[in-house]
Amino acid sequence: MDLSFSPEEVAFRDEVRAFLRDELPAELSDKVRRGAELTKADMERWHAILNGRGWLAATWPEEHGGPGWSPVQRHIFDEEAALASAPRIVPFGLHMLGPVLIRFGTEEQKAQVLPRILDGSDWWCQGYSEPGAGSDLASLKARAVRDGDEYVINGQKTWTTLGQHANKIFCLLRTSTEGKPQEGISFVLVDLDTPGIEMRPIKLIEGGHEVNEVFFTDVRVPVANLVGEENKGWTIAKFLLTHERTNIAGVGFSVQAFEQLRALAGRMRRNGKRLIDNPLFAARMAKVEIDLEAMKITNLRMLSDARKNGAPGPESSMLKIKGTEIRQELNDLARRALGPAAAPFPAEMLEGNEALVPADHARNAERYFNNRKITIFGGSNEIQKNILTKAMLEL
Amino acid sequence: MDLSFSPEEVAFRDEVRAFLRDELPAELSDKVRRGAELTKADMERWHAILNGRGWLAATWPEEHGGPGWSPVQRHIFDEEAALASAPRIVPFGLHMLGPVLIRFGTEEQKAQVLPRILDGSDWWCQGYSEPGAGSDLASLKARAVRDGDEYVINGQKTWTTLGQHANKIFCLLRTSTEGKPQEGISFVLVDLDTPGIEMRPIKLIEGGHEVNEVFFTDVRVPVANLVGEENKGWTIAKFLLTHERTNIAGVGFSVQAFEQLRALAGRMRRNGKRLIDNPLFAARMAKVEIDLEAMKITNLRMLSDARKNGAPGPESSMLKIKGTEIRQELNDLARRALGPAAAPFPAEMLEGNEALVPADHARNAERYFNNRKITIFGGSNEIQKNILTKAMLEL
Amino acid sequence: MDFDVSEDRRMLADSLNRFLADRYGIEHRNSVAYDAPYHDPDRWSEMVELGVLHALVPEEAGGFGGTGFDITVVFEALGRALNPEPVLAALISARLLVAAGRDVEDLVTGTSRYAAALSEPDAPYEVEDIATEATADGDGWRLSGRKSVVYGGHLADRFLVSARHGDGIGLFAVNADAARVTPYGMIDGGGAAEVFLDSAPAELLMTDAVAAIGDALDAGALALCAEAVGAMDVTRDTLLDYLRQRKQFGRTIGSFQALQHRAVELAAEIEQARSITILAASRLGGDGGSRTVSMAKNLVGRTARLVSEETIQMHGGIAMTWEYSASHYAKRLVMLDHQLGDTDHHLERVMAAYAA
Amino acid sequence: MDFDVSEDRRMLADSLNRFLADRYGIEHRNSVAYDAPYHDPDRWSEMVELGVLHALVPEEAGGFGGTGFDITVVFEALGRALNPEPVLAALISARLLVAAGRDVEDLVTGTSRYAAALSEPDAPYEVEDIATEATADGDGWRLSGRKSVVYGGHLADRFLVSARHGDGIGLFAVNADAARVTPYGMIDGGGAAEVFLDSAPAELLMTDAVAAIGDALDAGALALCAEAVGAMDVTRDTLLDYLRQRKQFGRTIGSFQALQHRAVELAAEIEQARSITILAASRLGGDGGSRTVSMAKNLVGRTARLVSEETIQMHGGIAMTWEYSASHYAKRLVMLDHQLGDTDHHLERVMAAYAA
Repeated sequence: MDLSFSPEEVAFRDEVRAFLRDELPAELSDKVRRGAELTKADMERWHAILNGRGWLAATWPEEHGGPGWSPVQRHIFDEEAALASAPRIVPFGLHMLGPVLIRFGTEEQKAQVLPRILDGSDWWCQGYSEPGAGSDLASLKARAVRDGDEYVINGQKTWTTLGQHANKIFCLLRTSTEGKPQEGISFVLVDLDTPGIEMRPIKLIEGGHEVNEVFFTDVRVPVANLVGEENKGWTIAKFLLTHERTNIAGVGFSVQAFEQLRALAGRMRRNGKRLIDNPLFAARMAKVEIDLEAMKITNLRMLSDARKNGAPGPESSMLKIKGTEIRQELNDLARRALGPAAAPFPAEMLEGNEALVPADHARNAERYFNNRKITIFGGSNEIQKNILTKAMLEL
Repeated sequence: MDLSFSPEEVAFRDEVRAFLRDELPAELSDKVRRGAELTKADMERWHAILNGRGWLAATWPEEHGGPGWSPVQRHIFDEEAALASAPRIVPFGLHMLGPVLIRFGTEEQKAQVLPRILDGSDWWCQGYSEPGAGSDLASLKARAVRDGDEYVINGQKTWTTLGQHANKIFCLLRTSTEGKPQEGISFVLVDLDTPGIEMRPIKLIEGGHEVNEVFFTDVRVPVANLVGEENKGWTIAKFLLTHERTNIAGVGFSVQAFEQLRALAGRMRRNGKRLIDNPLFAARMAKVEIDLEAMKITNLRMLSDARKNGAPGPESSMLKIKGTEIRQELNDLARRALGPAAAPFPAEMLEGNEALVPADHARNAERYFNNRKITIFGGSNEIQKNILTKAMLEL
Repeated sequence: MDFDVSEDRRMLADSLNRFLADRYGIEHRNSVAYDAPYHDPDRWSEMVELGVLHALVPEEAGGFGGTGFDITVVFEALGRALNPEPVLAALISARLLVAAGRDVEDLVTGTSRYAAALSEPDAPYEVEDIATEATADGDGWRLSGRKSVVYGGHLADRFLVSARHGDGIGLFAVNADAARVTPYGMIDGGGAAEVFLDSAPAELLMTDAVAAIGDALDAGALALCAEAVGAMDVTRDTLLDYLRQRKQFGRTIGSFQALQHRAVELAAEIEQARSITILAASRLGGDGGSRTVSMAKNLVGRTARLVSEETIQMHGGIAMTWEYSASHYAKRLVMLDHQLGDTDHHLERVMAAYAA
Repeated sequence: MDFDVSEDRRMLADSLNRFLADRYGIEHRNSVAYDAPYHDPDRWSEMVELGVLHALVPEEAGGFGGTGFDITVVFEALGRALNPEPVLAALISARLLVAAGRDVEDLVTGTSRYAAALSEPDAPYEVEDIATEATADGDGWRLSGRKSVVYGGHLADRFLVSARHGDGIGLFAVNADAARVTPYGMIDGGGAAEVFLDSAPAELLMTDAVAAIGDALDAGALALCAEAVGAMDVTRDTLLDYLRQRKQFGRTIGSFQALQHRAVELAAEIEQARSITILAASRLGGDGGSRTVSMAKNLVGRTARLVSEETIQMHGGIAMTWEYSASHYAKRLVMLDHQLGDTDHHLERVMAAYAA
């Protein structure tokens, strides 16, 4: 049992730190620290910087342009990037479609699509959920009907994150209504410029525009855009759900959030004392700090298992559940810490002559509400518990 | 909206207080305060005192010897009795069998059984649960087979509380295996002196003897001992489960436990201060005090509804759930408050020359463990939640 | 003991609920609540005519209410409709003016609009620990300091301001045009303002205002509890409807036992929150009133957060959207805890009794 | 980074687990744990021969371990078997003796039995805030005071006692026959004693013992965490087996989603408890070691209560009975929090860093 990093891992961490210190633009890290919205250009800029260093596609094998990192190296990079307030990687092309194509795509698809993800030519988004198929993806209805060497697509997708920036979408579509619901689903690539596609913004609870609805009306795409076999898309969907995703526990986010919380609670005042000196508040902080310290080790233990056993087991569900609970608790504490100053709309607070709170804290209530999503999206925590149940009770 | 008692209710409360002051033996209230075990004679003594005053059968109508109290009067009596550390009423004859016979019994059964409950001639216990039928009572297997004008009973009952003191038992028994499982159950009175009955103690988690197993081998009882119709016992079981039971929220117990906790936390010391001055402990105490204050009103609101609408609705499940949670939290805090002194076996703590803690606190860990039962017995809190679900979601 | 609402109050509640449902429904509410001036003058006049403000003031001061139960009846209705109008500012101001022996006729008729400017950046929930200073200036006074997140401050003609003078904490009136007022909207709808006082001329209303401010804040906290109870009732009903109707995996999601148990736990907690609010209303201004209000604000704060978070979680994505009404209820239920003392602030007030 | 247990430690764990399963199973355990003298001398000798005590002491002091991971390996095995023997008393005593530069040969070979008498009725978890007094008496010392709930005190030949003298807190050795010792059994099994010192002759081991006591208590708290992790693993497995097998309403109760979700939440929390215990073991005696042990004791205390209560609740009545092994695990898991500082005590130690 040895919890320290190997000399190679320490060297790697130092390399990452130096890179972040030298290459991460201050405008970007400032925005991240403040919780401000990143523009499309901001995200593309950071992708380009990482790509220049060969570090963009952390989960890809080297032959396709990945850095060939071990799980521990990926963990180190994620944690350092979060501590440096680097923008997160937009995952749809890099962490989702990329691994899918590498596993299921034809050589031609890989050659066409992967380089354009790396160099930023394409921005992919995801067409999975539908209004009637959220947690129960197998019940999706949007259909692709074969017509010669084209599919004709009709239906609706929703919760398409950052779709407003995308020029491509990968979709799960129904290609057959026979057999079990899972059996007639296919994974298809679609160009968003194709006639018949309309994307509409969904305004979220806190007022932001992050997700979209996508409507397909007689949209024609070549059959060559099918990934894997027809009607076998469910295999790909499951691969993505249980695939070892980078940073599923979100430890980096939480570490960053805890440091911000600690600073905030040292600054806000209640009854003539710093909030951090209030025992009730400090007790909550200490509890979540403890949970987070444990989470770091749980994360490393499971990475270490994954390295040994190949595929990650249901443990990734555990990481998702506890990791998101910790992040939400941190968001909750930051919101509380602000007191009444949490309530004014952030834009108005910042644009007035006198800011109510430091710029890097203005968005804490917004972030709290927006991050209610992390226990819902990507397989809700209830779904994760069902997955764990199956594994643990051997049902 | 008026939360004060009416002048009549205030007068009644004063009458109850005077009665308790004058008639409740100090030996009994001391034992209750210490959490010491009451002997059979102790319980019989208190029953006799109450019966002398006509207050023993709080839930019975006047014609059968009840006091004819309103729900609010019953509540007042329960709360005052708890505050005075009176022993609780042994419920099996008085709150369970009595109301059942009054509702479902023949005139002969009422005339034979009810007076003997009041005057203490009979001590009833309950034969409901079986090893394979706990929460799922309908699956019970102990059977009564008709043979002329007798039933022949075979099978096993369990969790028979205070069965060691009883001379009678009322049982749910299977009289038919046809139809739905609920449909073949009958409610039968059995004399424990009948040949073929064996009662064995069950030792509980904390070491106490409170419940028993009862084994029936070819036990013959007259068919006249059937209550209600044959195969309709489920109706009676349901009547008992949803019947407006006195004090289901246990507010009186909790009020008493809170006062004891407050005294204890004022006496125990940590870091040179009273425990009650420790903000983390005081915060927990305050939270449960608040929950309890709310519970008192919730209880009164539901009593008031019951008075107006007759039958209590699923609200009694709500009272059971929250009421037991509050009691368990109070038990938990009292256990914590004792620190290391909670761990020695109480008998040994008290019998040594120097007591570790005051006698009225010695049994706090025992009580904590024993009271894990209150969320399990009498329809577990999970079953209560199922009942509430049916009512609220109209399933 | 009687848990029925009196006939008068029931009539007020009915007419207010009907008015809000008909004339201030959720779509209209959202259009008002999130855009300056966060206020609909016409609807506001109609609400005043219905007697919303009169109900908050005792008869001897020209109203027809002012007790704890009058306050809860009004605010429960406002909470059900998520109403963004500045009734809370009027309640607190009226209570302060009555305590100061001032006339509240112009307030209850809607002729003048007051806001209580008590909170400060470094003393968000505290009455006494404030920095705003009052200096005597001839017959009058001048105030300097900053009052922060003044609810209703975006609309006020006149501010009731707490400030320290030589001998303690006094209450002063400042005309809005004597202060620099920066209005803004709130994440949960409605408006407030920063109020900057730079030697602003002020009228002294009370030299020792600590008790009066405490009482007014108790009334305000009780009002927020009732508002939350109203909003929680609606939220729970929305959730239960959704559980009954929404299908996933070929069944209504309400048939999943894990969700069932969470939904009924939530419903039980709402009943507890209602109970403690009733108790606090019955004791407002009387023995133990202040501590009971703190009990209520703590329990309601805990419950409202639970209801908000669980409602979003059990709905899934839909309750994350602006379009779905439950998201606005969820925001209000959480942000209520940031007004007039959060759960910890009030828990500490409850704990204070143990120190004796 | 490497989460594998070293070969040596794995061998010790295997042989200890095997010994405890074969020779100290739950029925034997219960017969020993709840009746005086709460101790099985023969089995204890066998455990000592296996190296249980040597593993707790560093090589330079005659053992073959003494690091955080040595401690956790031993106590996890003890926890799995719910072993009632006084290994914790030996660990704490050995750590104190080594710090005092004393020989521990007689301790690790089982020749002498020590117990650390540190806790007092009014200072149950505190090192410094104690009342026991030491007075110089010729070459030696005399101690007066009362030490409370001294684990292993029912068997000890010699007590290591903390007491205040003119200059602070010292550590003293007192022979058992010089004290009045009242032994008793514990609700969760095993024994302890009250130790009354009435001018008892004592040998001074350390004049300033605060740091050494702190370190020994850290090691003890870590041991309790590992014991809890072992006991929780067994308890979870018992629960999962029961959920798979027990039928109600015609289905296994493990098919009810409400129970499923609670069971997996519990399992996830146990993994968290294991993780923080590993972290605390890795830091014991080093930078931040004491704070990390407190983190572990807090999280383990929270988790152990949850596991205990949920296990009883999900079993229903059966786990309320003495006959069913889970009830004994449940008791131990709760009562662990009453030893060497409860969840609040350790949370406050974690919070202390924020005050800076």
